[in-house]
Amino acid sequence: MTSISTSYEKLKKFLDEFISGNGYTNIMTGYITGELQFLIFIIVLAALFRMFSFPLAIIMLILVTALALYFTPTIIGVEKENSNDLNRVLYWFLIYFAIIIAITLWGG
Amino acid sequence: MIEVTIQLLGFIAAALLLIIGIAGMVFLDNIIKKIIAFTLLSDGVNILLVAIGYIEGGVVPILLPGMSTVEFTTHAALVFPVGIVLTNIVIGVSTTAILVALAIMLYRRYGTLKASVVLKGERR
Amino acid sequence: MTTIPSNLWSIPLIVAIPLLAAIVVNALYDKRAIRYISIISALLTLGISIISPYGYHWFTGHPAFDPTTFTFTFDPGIPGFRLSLEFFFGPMQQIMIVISSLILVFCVIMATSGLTKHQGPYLAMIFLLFASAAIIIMVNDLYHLWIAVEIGSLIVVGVVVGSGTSISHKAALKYAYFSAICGSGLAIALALLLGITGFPNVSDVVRVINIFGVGGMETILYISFGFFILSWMYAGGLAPLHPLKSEVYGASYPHATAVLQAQSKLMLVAIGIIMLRIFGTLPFVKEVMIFLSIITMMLGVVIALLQIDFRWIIAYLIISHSGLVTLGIALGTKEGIIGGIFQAVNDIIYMSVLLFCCEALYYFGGATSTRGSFGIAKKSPWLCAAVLLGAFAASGIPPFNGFQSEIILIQASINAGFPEIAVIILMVSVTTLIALLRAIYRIFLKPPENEVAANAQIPKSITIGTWLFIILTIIIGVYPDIALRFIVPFVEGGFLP
Amino acid sequence: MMELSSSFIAMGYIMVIAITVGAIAALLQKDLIRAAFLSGAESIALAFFFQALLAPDLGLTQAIVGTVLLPGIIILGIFKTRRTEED
Repeated sequence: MTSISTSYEKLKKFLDEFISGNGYTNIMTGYITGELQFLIFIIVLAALFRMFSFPLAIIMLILVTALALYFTPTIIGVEKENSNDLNRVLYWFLIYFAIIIAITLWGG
Repeated sequence: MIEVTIQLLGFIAAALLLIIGIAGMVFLDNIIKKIIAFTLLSDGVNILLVAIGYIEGGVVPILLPGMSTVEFTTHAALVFPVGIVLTNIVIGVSTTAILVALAIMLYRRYGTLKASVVLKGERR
Repeated sequence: MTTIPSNLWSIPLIVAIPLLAAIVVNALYDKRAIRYISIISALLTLGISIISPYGYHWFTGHPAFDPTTFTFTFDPGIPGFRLSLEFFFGPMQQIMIVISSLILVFCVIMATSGLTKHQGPYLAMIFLLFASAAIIIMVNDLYHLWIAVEIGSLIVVGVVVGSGTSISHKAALKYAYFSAICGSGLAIALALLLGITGFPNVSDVVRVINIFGVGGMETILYISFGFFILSWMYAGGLAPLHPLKSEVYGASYPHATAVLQAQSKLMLVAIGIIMLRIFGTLPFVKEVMIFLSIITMMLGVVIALLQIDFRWIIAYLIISHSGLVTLGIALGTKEGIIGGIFQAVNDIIYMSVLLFCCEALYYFGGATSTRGSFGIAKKSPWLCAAVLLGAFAASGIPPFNGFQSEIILIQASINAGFPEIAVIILMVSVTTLIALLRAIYRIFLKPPENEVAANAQIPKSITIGTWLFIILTIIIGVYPDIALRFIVPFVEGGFLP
Repeated sequence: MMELSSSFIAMGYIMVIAITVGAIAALLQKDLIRAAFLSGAESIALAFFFQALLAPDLGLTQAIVGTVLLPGIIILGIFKTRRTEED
């Protein structure tokens, strides 16, 4: 986990790149909106964990907020993960099959 | 110790074929190889379905002359999986044909059959 | 209560007319007559689905077995075990099929009015796509469910290939590849359910599970659910398999995408309700479905913000809004299911408006990129008005239909005890507006920098289609009962009358 | 009866081994035509297995489709593209 000063530096660097114009392409508004939306989505999603247990949800919320702020800008990673590369989709697919096999073995 | 029956062997063959097929589809790079792996996967599903319908000591589900209805209904293997599998074989053939046709089209454009080159994600 | 017809004449016709049209159109290949034949058969399908009564049709014609009296019966009112393959045409099925055949009519007219040349096989694919959608919404047995999913995905591949660029070939190959895996998975799920219960009919499966229990077979039921979810994800384009479906939407012609998205919404509703009926009593099932739909909404709308092409923005928004549809079904309450199905109807309508406007942009030389600015508002102000109204409808602004279904969904999620989901739905609708307006501003409203075709003639069919669907959005938005009176009886009646 | 079922099981073992070996060998070939033929051989074993699992009609269908039609389609594709796998 990072201290406040380094996360401040990260945020400043991120903003500087936006302002100086060599951060992203010509659709900066889309990127900034997407970034903010994604962070808030993740935080709300973490809050939804109270469906399983309430204390776990609070821990999740704090953890996810800290991690999301640490890893900003996350949108680049999101975009990369959402590429339509066959191998990337197959990766999710393999994880899914692993879950099904795990259920099988766990249930006996 | 589990008693070995032909049904259990069917399940084992199905599991092996499913694992080999999935592994081939995911890890092999050549598109034609991926298609062959798909036919193996489809075979695995077929044999799983037929093995579920198998009855130990049963008979082929065809009403032969001289067989009473009660004997037939208690001993015949399930017919419904056979219907599914027959459809699955036909669908498998058509899927394979479509996949091969698309592979030919993409080969003409890109000059290679490597999935990691042809089917790479693009930044839009 | 009036008697329900047990061998309805219209169900085979709704399936058979598109199939016959596909065969005829494919055989004619390049003749002019295919235009008239295809339009007439699309209109016939629309008419039959409007005037048809409600009822069952049993293929293979075997009667039901009544376990209480040990007799065979054709009466649908008796909860017996069906031995044949069952189709049901009810109010929900009616509104879904009417809306999608309306889209089919306009899609066929647009496809034949001159973008491509060899359109016989292409039109055949579109008809088969509609047929698979109609089958899957009416189906009540697992065998036809699986057939429709398999055939439907192969046909999607065919439609995408019809667009004929290299990116659509790639999208088609990927989709076909996954259809192979996921179709096999659905077959396994079906086989496991068959092994547990011994019946292919969905109502019988539900009845057997409710009466006799699963008796230590929960694990097998969970595995079956896992494979069902897999086919749900890929047939409807849910996360994390959504890149496949969004690529399919973006790579095909917009008029074909209109039918494609209608088909995948119908698939989502049909498979979702069947899953809810079979597995709804198991723990963790609804939670898994809710998480899937929330992640789909979120990723779809965020990725839509990053796109630089109007087609791809719409493609990802369709993904995101199918998350809304599944959310309603996944909540599992009556209100939620009403909201989900209503959202599916509204979604099909307003996305068609946007897609038809996108099709019109092709007549300005394909000016769909947000990199340039084309100033199309000056050349065609009515098109600009239409796309703005479509964007407002998509983002749930009050006089339009998106608002009505989203308010039901929000209320349902609050009543189910998840206010966070309500927040997410609101954010999705706002972000939809941002993503669309960004593209609309660049393409339509900004003063032109790039040259486009000076006086392009938009075909009348596109204009009529767009405005007809806009009027539909407003009518349903003002009087939601028009659509709700089809959907509510379906849900209140315990899914089947 | 006992004799028959035990010989069936022995056949089943052979078929499982044949299917597995055929499948793995088909996927490990560098020469794609050989891979297509090996998948056909795997299909023959599968057809016999269907016979043992009380589905003789499926055995016939699988024998025709799996050994003639599918390898035929794949070989057609290989002739239109290239025969060996590139590195």
